[in-house]
Amino acid sequence: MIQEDMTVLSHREIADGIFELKLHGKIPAEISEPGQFVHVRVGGSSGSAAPLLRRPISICTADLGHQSLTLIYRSIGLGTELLSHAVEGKKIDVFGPLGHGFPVDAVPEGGRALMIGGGVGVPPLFGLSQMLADKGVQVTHVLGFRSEKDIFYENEFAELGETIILTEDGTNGRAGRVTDVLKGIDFDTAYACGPLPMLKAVQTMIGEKPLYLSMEQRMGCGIGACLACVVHTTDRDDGKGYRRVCCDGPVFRAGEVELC
Amino acid sequence: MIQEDMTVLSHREIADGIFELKLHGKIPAEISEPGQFVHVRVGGSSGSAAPLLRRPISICTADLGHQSLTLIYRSIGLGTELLSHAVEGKKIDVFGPLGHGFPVDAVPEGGRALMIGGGVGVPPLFGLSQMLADKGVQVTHVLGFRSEKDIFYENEFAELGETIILTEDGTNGRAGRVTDVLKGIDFDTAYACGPLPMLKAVQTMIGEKPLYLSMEQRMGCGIGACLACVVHTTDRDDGKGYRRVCCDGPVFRAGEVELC
Amino acid sequence: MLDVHLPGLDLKNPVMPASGCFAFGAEYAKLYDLNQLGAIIIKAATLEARFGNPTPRVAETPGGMLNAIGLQNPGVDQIIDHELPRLAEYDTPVIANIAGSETSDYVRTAEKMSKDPVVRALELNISCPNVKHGGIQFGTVPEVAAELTAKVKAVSEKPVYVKLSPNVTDIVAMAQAVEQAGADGLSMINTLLGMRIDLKTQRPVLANKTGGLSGPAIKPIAIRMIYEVSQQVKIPIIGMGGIQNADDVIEYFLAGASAVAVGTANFVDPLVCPKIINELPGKLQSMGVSSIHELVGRSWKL
Amino acid sequence: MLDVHLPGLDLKNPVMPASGCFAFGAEYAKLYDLNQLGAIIIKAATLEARFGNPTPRVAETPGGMLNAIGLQNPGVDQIIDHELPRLAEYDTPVIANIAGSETSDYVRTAEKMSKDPVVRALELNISCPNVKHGGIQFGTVPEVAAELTAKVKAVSEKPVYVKLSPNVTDIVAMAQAVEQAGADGLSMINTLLGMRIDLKTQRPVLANKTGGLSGPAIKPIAIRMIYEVSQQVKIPIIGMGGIQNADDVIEYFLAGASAVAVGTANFVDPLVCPKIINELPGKLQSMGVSSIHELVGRSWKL
Ligand SMILES: Cc1cc2nc3c(=O)[nH]c(=O)nc-3n(C[C@H](O)[C@H](O)[C@H](O)COP(=O)(O)OP(=O)(O)OC[C@H]3O[C@@H](n4cnc5c(N)ncnc54)[C@H](O)[C@@H]3O)c2cc1C
Ligand SMILES: Cc1cc2nc3c(=O)[nH]c(=O)nc-3n(C[C@H](O)[C@H](O)[C@H](O)COP(=O)(O)OP(=O)(O)OC[C@H]3O[C@@H](n4cnc5c(N)ncnc54)[C@H](O)[C@@H]3O)c2cc1C
Ligand SMILES: Cc1cc2nc3c(=O)[nH]c(=O)nc-3n(C[C@H](O)[C@H](O)[C@H](O)COP(=O)(O)O)c2cc1C
Ligand SMILES: Cc1cc2nc3c(=O)[nH]c(=O)nc-3n(C[C@H](O)[C@H](O)[C@H](O)COP(=O)(O)O)c2cc1C
Ligand code: FES
Ligand code: FES
Repeated sequence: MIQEDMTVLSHREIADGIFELKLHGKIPAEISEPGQFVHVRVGGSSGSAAPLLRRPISICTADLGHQSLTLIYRSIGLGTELLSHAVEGKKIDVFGPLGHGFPVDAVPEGGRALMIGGGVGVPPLFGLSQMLADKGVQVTHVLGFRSEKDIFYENEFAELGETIILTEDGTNGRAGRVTDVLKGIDFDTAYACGPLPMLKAVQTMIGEKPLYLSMEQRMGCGIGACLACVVHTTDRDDGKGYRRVCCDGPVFRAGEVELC
Repeated sequence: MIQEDMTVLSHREIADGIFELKLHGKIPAEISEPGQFVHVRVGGSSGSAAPLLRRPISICTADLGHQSLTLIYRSIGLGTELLSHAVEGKKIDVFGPLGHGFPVDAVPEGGRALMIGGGVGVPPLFGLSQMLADKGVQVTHVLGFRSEKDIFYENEFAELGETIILTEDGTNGRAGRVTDVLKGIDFDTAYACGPLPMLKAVQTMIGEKPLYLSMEQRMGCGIGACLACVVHTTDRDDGKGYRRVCCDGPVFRAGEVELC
Repeated sequence: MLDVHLPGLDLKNPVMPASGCFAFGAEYAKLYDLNQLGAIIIKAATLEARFGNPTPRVAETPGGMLNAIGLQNPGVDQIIDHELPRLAEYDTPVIANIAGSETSDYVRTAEKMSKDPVVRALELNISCPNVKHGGIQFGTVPEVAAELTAKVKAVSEKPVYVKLSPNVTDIVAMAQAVEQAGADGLSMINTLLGMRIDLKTQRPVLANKTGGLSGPAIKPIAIRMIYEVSQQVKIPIIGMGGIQNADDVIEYFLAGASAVAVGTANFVDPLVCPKIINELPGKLQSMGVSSIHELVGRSWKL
Repeated sequence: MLDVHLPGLDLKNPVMPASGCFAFGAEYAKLYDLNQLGAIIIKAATLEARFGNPTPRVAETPGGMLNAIGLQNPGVDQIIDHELPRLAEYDTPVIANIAGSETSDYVRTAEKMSKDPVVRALELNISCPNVKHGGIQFGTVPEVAAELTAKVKAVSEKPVYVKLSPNVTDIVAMAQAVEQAGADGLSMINTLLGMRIDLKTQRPVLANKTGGLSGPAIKPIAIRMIYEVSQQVKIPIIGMGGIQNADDVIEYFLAGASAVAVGTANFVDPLVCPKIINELPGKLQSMGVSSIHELVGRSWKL
């Protein structure tokens, strides 16, 4: 967990308003699991007051050899819009890696893993899938997007294993939502990242099998100190009664915390 | 008086912490007198809150043919430090030209003009001197700087007419202050721009002859609406009793307003 | 779509420059046609001419600015004789901000001002933090504010909007007091009392030491106050504090404002008022709203 | 050069993380040695455990942020048993922030907390705007604040610093009331009550609707209040509100603070406290100051 000014190696728009940002620095060496995130300060030129807070972005992939990591984000508001203007060679203030990611060991040797992603919930699943595929796990991806123009990394995922693309408006892949296709798929462990309604639907459908979910919450500190990002535990007898998304998560085993 | 995003044509450090910035746009065509200024918004990327206010900077020279103007400024605080990072091709939000400058016609045909400048008060005198020289006025420059490293445009001024450089620490030119050398100089009209103590001393020394002074004040609007930048008139019977530096000035005839 | 109708004010749109940030319009009239504006709130008028405070009068702060102009103005008679005739040329309503040190000053200024045909409403500035006498007191004690409001109402030929100070413990009590005293509307908020110290001189930057904080920094405070007050009063609110764009205007309406004023942002972008007015219809359309009036107080009505 | 000596607190430097922005230190201890800090003000403790408010609990604003955490904490007993022992390992003094809904809660929490040897002083949080009962009232009525202060002083074995709310008409009256009631020092300021409305949902961003505004945006208000209060009380002030760097610390000292706390800036730059502490000696040297204490109140003493 370090704070450093990382250098932009490359930055490109890979789908409509969705950017792939490769950064160079010391943070990659600290990453322990796929699904961890970094906290990015944008527009923080000296004395600039806004945006004040950092923005949490999942680590998509990390390359230890090249000391680099890749983020994929949607330009959606004040901070991400400013970030989208970053140019090659520029420095960006990054704090990370933060939180707990997806447990790679939760899939048995030679087992099957199912990855379910929606929109900008897809990026951390790519790094996860790479690692699982590397250890010989058979990976299946079910990725939902709003429309054809929002799709990214389709080929990259396909190279790792079976990849089912869905769009809500049917402009590419199957029309519909990720939950429409889960029924037929066989797997030992599932991982999901995406909007809350998707996570809820997925949790209901998956039922008993192991499922890990990556959550989002508005954050302050990103390291567990401010209690901005809490979620209730489902177990009412849990000693604390809550978890912090930033440091106890963002990935939780399904059922550990309330989805709301 | 227009507001536009001007393009940076060139930007270089010409003395210690002193920058020359050439900008391209429509504002140059609007300039009526040397000594007018522009109001520059720096770091104003979308939604950025600080610095909020614009910064007043004198127009050094304007080139109508090339639709360009030159500013010379010292990087001294939050805004000018940010400005100093502007790179060629970048856009900068400029509002101007503002205010009333130096009256070029205040020197009789074939007369002599004396220009007295201190520090970053020197730049507007250069544009003035160019125009006076163009109309055949004999120009003399007395320019004071703190130290050798702060001097700029020495040769440029020398090309236009006699130029006496002074440094407070004697590291270049004569040691001392501009007022030390005024005694011997013959002239019809004098123009001065620099720190307030210098303006006061110059006003006392010049006495009866016509003298025009460029003043500084903290500004809000820059166009006369907020009354942030007022100075008292010396004439207690003056109808208004005050002048606004931004629009009635920044150049005043010596004696019109109080120097304090 | 943008027209709003408030006591005394039939506005083609709800956007107006805030008092003290636009003088009497002459300067901005060089940049754009003032007929585009919903209304113009002119600089505070006092009974006699005032020079105001010594300079420096402004200082920048993170996301905001401090000012201590100190009610500089040529006095109500000069304004009526020399400033208002020029504004008569526009079909944009004028709201006259009035201030004073004593109740009697306020009353006489209000009386004179409200008689001028160009003036459609008064904005009673009980909250200017930059004057030594009176001023601030009127704005922080409900009973005192109510009494002043009643006296001004008694002489005014035009509706009276009372401009509230945010430097109080209970803004709702202030609002209710002036409503009961007959105010036709509220203006919220004036500036927050602040200070900046210069590290070089080691003294306050402003000659007046303290000044009024305005700009984006104070927007969350204004929004909270309007949200609270609009639920407790029946009179309309002109909202202000840090408005920079059309989104901010919509946020003010959702909080409970029925019109807005733009102050500091005029200094940042001299064309900000017409820009906002031009952006608003598109924003409303994308929200599926046919009249901006529908948005008033939606954040608590929903 | 940096050491300051206040009631109960002999500090190697005057910089401490503010309550609620540093939890109980465990998280930031992973980033740097907490021994570098002047002191640590821990998260508010209440008599019983509290979960606090629903999420979202934070929202960004221009130059600031809103929070409505709602005093989430494990309760005073858990804090004493599980959090303080870890802090005993450092030679950095701990200041315990205490809060409650009723006077009796405050008194019992203060009593327990002040007995712990790790705790060198209490910070009485009479000003948290994010709790429904009590809280805000204690912080806005001088008599009520004074009574609470006196009762807490009566049971506390350690000096008591009262943390004032800026959401009041007369901050000097509040400060004088708690000084007379026996407060050993003041903390200024807590957050300003604010709100942000989400244009998409058309409702307040925070689940709690209103929240406390902190960060650079509020610095001018804090500076003004400390400037006013420090001239009217004899007890020292821990200053806070928007501090981001060593220059800000010096501005607080010039205004009248004798120590400072850094809140929101920890989220912006997790290493901000040690960075400020390292920058301060150079700044003081360049000002020709041999002890930071010399700067206290210089803006009005000069
Ligand atoms: C653990 C985690 C991982 C994430 N990973 C990614 C990713 O890989 N790619 C991606 O595109 N987005 C990701 N997000 C969402 C991303 O953080 C938000 O889109 C971003 O913060 C929006 O900032 P903004 O300034 O553009 O928007 P604004 O709406 O202007 O932001 C205002 C404030 O709200 C916060 N905020 C807004 N939306 C969210 C959100 N969805 N979650 C948390 N805070 C929010 C911002 O951080 C900021 O403080 C992730 C969020 C979390 C919590
Ligand atoms: C009419 C006029 C013409 C000027 N021309 C030049 C020029 O050609 N070259 C040059 O280097 N400087 C010039 N200045 C001074 C220049 O405006 C300031 O140096 C600059 O505003 C400092 O901004 P900052 O953000 O770097 O400093 P900060 O100290 O961070 O500024 C804080 C605030 O104070 C204001 N301020 C600070 N110093 C001054 C000052 N001296 N005058 C007015 N406002 C100030 C800033 O505008 C800003 O609002 C001129 C000033 C005026 C009024
Ligand atoms: C330079 C300046 C002068 C002001 N003068 C007045 C005034 O004369 N009367 C008044 O009621 N308010 C005055 N105000 C307050 C504004 O009208 C407005 O209420 C406040 O600035 C908040 O809006 P803003 O953040 O958009 O500036 C002044 C504000 C500024 C910045
Ligand atoms: C997330 C957050 C939680 C806070 N919790 C507390 C608290 O528990 N008790 C308290 O007295 N103040 C609390 N505060 C207020 C801070 O201690 C501080 O007074 C205020 O934020 C101003 O300082 P800043 O601008 O540096 O943040 C909290 C502030 C924030 C941002
Ligand atoms: S963001 Fe601060 S505890 Fe999670
Ligand atoms: S800066 Fe506004 S009147 Fe001069």
